[in-house]
Amino acid sequence: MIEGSNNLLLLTPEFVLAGLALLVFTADLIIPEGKKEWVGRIAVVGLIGLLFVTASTVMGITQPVYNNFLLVDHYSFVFKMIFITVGIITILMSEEFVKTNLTSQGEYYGLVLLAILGMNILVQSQEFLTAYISLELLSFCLYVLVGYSKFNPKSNEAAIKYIIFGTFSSAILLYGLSMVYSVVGSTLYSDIAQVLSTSGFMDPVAMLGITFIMIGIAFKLGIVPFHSWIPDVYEGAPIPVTAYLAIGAKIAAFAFLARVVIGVMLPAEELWSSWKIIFAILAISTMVIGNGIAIVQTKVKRMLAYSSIGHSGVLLSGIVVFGSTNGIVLESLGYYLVGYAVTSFAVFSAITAVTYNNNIELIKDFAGLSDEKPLLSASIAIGLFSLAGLPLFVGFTIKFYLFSSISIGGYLWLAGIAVLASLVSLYYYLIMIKSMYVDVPEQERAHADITVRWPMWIVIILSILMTIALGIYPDPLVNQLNEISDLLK
Amino acid sequence: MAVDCEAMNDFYNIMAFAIIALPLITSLGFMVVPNLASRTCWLISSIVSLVTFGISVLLFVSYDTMIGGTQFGFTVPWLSQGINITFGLGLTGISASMVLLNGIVLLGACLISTDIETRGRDFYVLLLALGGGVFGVFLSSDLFFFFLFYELAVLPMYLLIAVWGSSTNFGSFNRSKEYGAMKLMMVLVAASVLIWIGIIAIYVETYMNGTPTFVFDELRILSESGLFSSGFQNWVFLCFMIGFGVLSGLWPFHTWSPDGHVAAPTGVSMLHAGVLMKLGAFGIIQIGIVILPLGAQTWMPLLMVLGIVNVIYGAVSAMSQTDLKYIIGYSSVSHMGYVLIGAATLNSIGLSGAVLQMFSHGIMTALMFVLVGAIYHRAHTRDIYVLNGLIKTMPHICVLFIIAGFASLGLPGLSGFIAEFLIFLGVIKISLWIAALAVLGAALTAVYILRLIARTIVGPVDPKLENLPDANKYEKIVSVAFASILIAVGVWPALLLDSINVGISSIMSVL
Amino acid sequence: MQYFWLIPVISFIAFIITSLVGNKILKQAWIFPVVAIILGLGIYCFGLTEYLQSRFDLEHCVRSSVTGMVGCNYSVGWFSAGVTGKETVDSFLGFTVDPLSLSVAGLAIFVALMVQIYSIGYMKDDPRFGWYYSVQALFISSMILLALSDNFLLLYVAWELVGLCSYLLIGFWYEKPDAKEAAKKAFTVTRLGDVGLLIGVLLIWIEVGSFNMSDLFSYVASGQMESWVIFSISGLLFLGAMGKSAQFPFHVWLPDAMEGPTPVSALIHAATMVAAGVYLVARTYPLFVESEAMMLIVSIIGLITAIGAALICCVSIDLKRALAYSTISHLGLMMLSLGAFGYTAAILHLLAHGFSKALLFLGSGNIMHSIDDLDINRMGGLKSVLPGTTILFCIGALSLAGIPLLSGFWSKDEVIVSIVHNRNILFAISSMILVFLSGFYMIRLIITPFFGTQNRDYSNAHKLPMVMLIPMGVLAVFVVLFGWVALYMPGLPSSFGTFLFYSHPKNFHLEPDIASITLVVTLLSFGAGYLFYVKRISIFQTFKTRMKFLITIIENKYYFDELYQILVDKIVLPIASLVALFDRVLVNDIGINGPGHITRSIGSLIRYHVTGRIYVYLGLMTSGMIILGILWLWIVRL
Amino acid sequence: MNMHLVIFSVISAVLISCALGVVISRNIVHSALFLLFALISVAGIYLVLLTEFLAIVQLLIYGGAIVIVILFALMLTRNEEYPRIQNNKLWPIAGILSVLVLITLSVSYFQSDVIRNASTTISPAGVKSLGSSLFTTWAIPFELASLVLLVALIGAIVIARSDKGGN
Amino acid sequence: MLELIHFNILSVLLFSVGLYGVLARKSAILIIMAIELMLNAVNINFIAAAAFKHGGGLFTNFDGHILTIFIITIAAAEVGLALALILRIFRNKSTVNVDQFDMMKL
Repeated sequence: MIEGSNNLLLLTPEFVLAGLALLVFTADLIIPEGKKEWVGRIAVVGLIGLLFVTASTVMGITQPVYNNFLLVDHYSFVFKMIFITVGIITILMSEEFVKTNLTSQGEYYGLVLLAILGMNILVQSQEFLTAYISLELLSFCLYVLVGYSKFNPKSNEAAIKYIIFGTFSSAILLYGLSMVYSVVGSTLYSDIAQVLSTSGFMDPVAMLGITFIMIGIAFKLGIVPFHSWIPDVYEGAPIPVTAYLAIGAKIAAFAFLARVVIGVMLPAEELWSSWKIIFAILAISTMVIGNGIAIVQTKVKRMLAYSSIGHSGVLLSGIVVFGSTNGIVLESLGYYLVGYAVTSFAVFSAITAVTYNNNIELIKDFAGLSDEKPLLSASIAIGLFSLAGLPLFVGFTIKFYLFSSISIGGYLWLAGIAVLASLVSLYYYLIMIKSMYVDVPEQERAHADITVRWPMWIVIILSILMTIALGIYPDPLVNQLNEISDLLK
Repeated sequence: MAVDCEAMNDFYNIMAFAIIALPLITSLGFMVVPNLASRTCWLISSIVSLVTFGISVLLFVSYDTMIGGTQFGFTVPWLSQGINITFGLGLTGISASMVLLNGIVLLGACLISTDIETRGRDFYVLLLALGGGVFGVFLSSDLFFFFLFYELAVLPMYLLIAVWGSSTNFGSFNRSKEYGAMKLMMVLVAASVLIWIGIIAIYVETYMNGTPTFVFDELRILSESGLFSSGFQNWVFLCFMIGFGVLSGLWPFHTWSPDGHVAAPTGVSMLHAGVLMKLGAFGIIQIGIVILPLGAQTWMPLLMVLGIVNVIYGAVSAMSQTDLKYIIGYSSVSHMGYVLIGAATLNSIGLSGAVLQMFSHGIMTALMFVLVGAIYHRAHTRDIYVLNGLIKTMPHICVLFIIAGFASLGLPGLSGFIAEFLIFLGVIKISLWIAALAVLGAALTAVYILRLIARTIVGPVDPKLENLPDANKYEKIVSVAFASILIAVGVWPALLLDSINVGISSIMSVL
Repeated sequence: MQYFWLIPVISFIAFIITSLVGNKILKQAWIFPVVAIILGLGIYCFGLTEYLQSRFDLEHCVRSSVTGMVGCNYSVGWFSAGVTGKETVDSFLGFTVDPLSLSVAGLAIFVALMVQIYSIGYMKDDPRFGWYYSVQALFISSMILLALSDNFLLLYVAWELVGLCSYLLIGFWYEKPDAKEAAKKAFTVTRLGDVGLLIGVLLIWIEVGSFNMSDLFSYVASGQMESWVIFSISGLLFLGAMGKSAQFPFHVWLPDAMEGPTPVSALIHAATMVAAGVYLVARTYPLFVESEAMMLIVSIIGLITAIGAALICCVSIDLKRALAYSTISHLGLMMLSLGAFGYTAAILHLLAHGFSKALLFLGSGNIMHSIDDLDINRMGGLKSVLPGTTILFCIGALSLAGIPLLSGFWSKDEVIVSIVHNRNILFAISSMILVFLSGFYMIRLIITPFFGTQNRDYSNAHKLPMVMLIPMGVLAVFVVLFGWVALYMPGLPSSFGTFLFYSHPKNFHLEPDIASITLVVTLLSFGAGYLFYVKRISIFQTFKTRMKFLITIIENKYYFDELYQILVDKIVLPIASLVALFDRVLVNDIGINGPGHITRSIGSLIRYHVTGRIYVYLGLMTSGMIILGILWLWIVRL
Repeated sequence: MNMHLVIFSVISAVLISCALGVVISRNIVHSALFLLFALISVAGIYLVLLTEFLAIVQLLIYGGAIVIVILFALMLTRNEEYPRIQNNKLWPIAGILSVLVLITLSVSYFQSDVIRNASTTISPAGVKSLGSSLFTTWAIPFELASLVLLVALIGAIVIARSDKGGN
Repeated sequence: MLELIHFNILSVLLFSVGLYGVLARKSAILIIMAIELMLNAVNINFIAAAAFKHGGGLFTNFDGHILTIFIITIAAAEVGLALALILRIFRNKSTVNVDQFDMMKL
């Protein structure tokens, strides 16, 4: 029968979210064509309400739910809060873009909400099938969102590539799962961990199964051999979706990978010790290739895509030291993800504001932005400096915290390479800043006709303030995050 | 009495915090307040820098040379989880004079940069951020914030040079301002990579030992208790030496500084040459020697040799430059060579000579850049073959340029001589030949300074340069102030040496 | 005695006031410096008399065991660096009053006063009159500081300041290109000399542990210093002295220094500054005496300089340059006498030469002032135009030539005596040649400008104001009287020898045989000069043609200037430009930009795999999968 | 007992050949039909494994729905070289890669002793027990699956709907 | 005798044929078909594992069969969405060949 508490109340955030999504879809039917942005506003209000609901119901409870398929604990609570805030900011950011560029605007917000639901459950799941299905839910929403501006061939091509890549990698993940299942007999992380950790257990089928599962997840995070889809999809997709992909999907994939590594891999020592080295090599190659190619990019979105690959390399290097430090790494990774999200929103929201009614893509087209739109260029510049890891912005503290925890875990050389990678990343961020601040635009007042409405203003100013505030005084946020590290203790 | 001294103490704590916070808050304020005319921004930033100058003088004066050690210190928990970083400030003997130097140069830089028309507001945002960052470096009492403020000081350099700089074409090669800015930024951040790795290595070592800390004093006690093995100290000190050496123009990595000067606007190159290059030497002394004495002893000969190469190489290549700013750039490379030698002697006289040289060279280069900036602003060229006989048209600028020139060649009665003399005394205890070469270096400096003065300042007036106006009000005030400081320190060096000696004595107790 | 430190301070204050307010009260700018000098002279005389009556206050004054002279030291702390536990260095602003410093300071103050009064008239209509006087005041203060300072650090500080003032004064008329070149050359050459001095001071500090001269002498006397260390330190100090006193390899700057105004050359390049080198050797005499080799070197260099300069002086056409070369030759003579243990003789000659050479330079100043031209060949028969100057000029010239009853004779005679006594015969003969040469060129400098035929109309020569003649008169009196004073000091039973001596006082006595030989040689030289220049006798003309080759070498000053010019242009500057090129091309473009280009090319290299077609990506993905699979199979089998 | 083996080998032979047909055939319609037959033979395999319910589900959904939809798609996307399809020029590399994957996986199966000594009796799975566990232990994934279908539905409509306007 | 290994080998064969199909085929629709084959290979593996290991070890309540059901549903959903996207791109670029989709290169 059903072990673990069947107290479904613990899943209220998910149920409320699903209800909200359905509400948004129905609201879309009612609201006339002209005022579709109200659908978005309903979604935002709903999400803010959801924030308080999750805070009240799930804060501080650690209990497996529903035949311990799902585990509601502080780790999932923190990531749920992150996903909901990311959702709020994305909807606010994309309101202007959706209004001018996309058809069938109502469903856009519904899909964003469902994607959040997929992420929430993905983080909570303790069992591979639930994880797979929530991963598919998230991916399906993203496939549609990527292909959303359907009259733009680039968006279609990106969607096609994304769906083919996505289904291919989920097929691989499933095949790995089937191999593990045929050896272990159950898809629960705890069961698999229990079987794998029996000493001397080195069954090839199980090992290959785990490898294929890891490949399926690595695809989602954009680790090097499986990263090729990211530049094309980020470039093709509409800007707010790219932001959502670069931030939401990446954090979700990373949380899932961390959950799997903690749940399945850590108990099995020899397995984890060899996987550590593989992860380290993958992390280094991701950072090198991510930052390497970004140097020679001329398009803004592609440059940001490769820089996000670089950042996932840094995140992976964080995972490498999971076993050897008592939890500091997880806390620093959490703080890194929050900082990364805030900074990327500063960059992406400003770029959305600049490019929403003229599809300029090249870095050169941003020339002279600082004269006409000082706040937008300031937001991009602050974001980029923070991504590069320069002080008084959150980028510096998160990198410092993560790299010192990595080197505490004994991988000082990995931290060294990561620091070098952030130096290389500074180079191409400076090229972007140079084009905004130093270069003279070809034709005069190239960016004059940009009008920025209040939702976009909120997002930009909020993200700039958070980037600087978290950089100057990170204590309140980090206190929040420190419980998630007792997962590793 | 106790209460009052307690009250006095946290009055100074607030002062120490205010001196960093004030510039940073004003720069953030400039960012937020919408349309500010660049003139008002100039006025506000000059007032703010005046206040910070006042505080720096107050801090310098009230630093009690009897007690020594870190005074006016306070710590606030900043990141209390995980790798518990605490935000702390403290003034040591050496940093007292450095804070004063930065106060003076920042005030000078703000006052004379009146000619910033395009986007004046952003210029002052970045300039004050640079100044605040440098104050932070000198005042911070732990490794993390030392590094944070150092990176903060490096951050605005790119935009300051790339947007407001000037590119010059030298016929056979040209140095565009973007190139200069990009090179400067990349080299400085590359140096910070090495420093970052060194800091993390130290932190990990303390973490493994169970006492994770970034604070200098605790690190000192730990290193005295033999925590850091000599092998560890060797490679970490090497990282610091190269990292900080790059910043202070160590020989193979020095090319960024002359190119940076050529491209940078006057105010920025004042702060950059005057103060930023001192961060490197300050870092080597404050972190390298104090925390890693064994490493310092092993790498001292290499630093000494590279320092002397710096001196001779800088002087010789300055001799054949044709651009005024290049000459001053290479001369500051050569003078920083003296500082490095002084630091490498690891004896108290050499070190106090090095710190005094840092101070006097800071003022000297800042003065030279004010004057060269003024000349460039009027004659729109810095080519020494084009400019000649300037003393006729700009007597004020030229007389002070001669004073600055003589200070840099080490004429007694000016601060340059005392500093270099102490460094020679320190070095001769180590090796006669290096001291001889260093003295020869001073003579070479005399050669190119005199050639410069003979070629551009004195001599018959060029008809084209007939009617150039002399220095404006602000340039006069700043340059006279700097020159009088040079003379004052030269005539009575005890002003600075007392606090420096106390600072050095706390360091020497380690060696 | 203890107020001596006031002299430099007062003139320094005068410097500050005149430089600040100088060009406002243009015409009266000379007041402060002159008043300061007069005050200084007053303090000096008071101190001198106090010293002569030997009213010493015992806790300051002590008879130094090494030199035997009584010296009073007063010092106050200046700055100290380093940690008390470990190494420390403490520097003091100290000054010492002993016969050597008294005599040199006296010479400096007195000649300075005379020159300053003279230049009121000479420089009257110069636009930068105030600046001239302020630098004069600075010069005097630093010269006195040099003379009085008792530790090497303060000596070096004063040494450099004196160099600075000579730079400023030589380049006073900086519009003239060759004036600024001369100033630059002077300062650079002396600065190179000072490198030796500075290293010497550093070595002393290493050995003795303090800059104080008395500590050095007691340390040397106690014999703890090895001989080669003594040799190297004294060699380095001598290097500095050579730079400042324009000895043989470093003499090129003095003739060019004549570009400055004539009173400046009179004060600085005749009496005071150039004597600093001799003063330094005299001040550190106990050190020099210890190493025999060093004494030999000093005398050899002194000899070479003396003879070389004397030869050039015979052929040089410009009056001031001729006087400059004669100064160099006399300085060489003083070094020679110091090298030949003639300590008192050298100082005596220094004073005598100071007074007479100053007189000669002021005389040439008069000529310059009246007819604006100093080319000897184009001057003739000036005695009718400037009768006073001619008389005074002759007194000065004859005293230097060594005519008895004038101070030059006694001092030169003493020098010759000490050379003959302490040095071998070669030196004696060469000193005789020297006496002949000096007599020869002195007579030339008297005859050709003043007594020759009038080959120019001096109608437009304007009158000399009295303020220029009085100081010359006083100097002339001094030149005459000083000889007697040197021998029979009034109030004291014995002569100058007892006042200033090394290790034991000894009385001057006239050695009749040597004195007569020198007198005969000088008279012979007068005759030869007279015959050569006035009568233009044929044998001298043939002598001139036959020695054509030699004379041209001498005329071009042994090609030293060209040699140094080649050294700078052909060697130093090309090296500098080579280094700059090396710096820009190798270190910068390859060293610093290199890594940038490498990373960029790696980036574009990696980018080849981005072809945009999906099956390439999927292929990449599956190959990654296979590699991991095989890796794990290998791990499992392991 | 070898009766099972014979049937299994016949059905698997049919399955593999139809799969190869899908992948190799030149005509796009032929490959669609081959796909249909392959899926049907997979249903046969399920029958061999005594899971009738799943065989029926396979037949219905794959055979009925998915292949039909694919045929529709083929019909709608006819362009000039409709029936002919070529492989892309990298097909030899694709072949090598898939063979390599085949080898690695099969080696791992043969190596693994857990697989080798698995039980040899096939235990049938009744529909009743399947149904009960589907709606009790696996309720959460079931709900999620419904949401996934909802998203796919909405997405397909939004994308495929040909409405006017938009750039 | 019929053992689990046979079924595993069969699923591996099917999987690699599907893989070849994905890598080699030019038309997007055929790639979708090939992915269907791979998913079927996965299903075979699951059901074989469930059938042979029923009762033994941790195998409880027919997990394998239920997994297959879920995989089939999601595969169906995925085909629907993929074909919608293919139609959309056909309407824009009137081709379905994958090597024409390379607008986004360097």
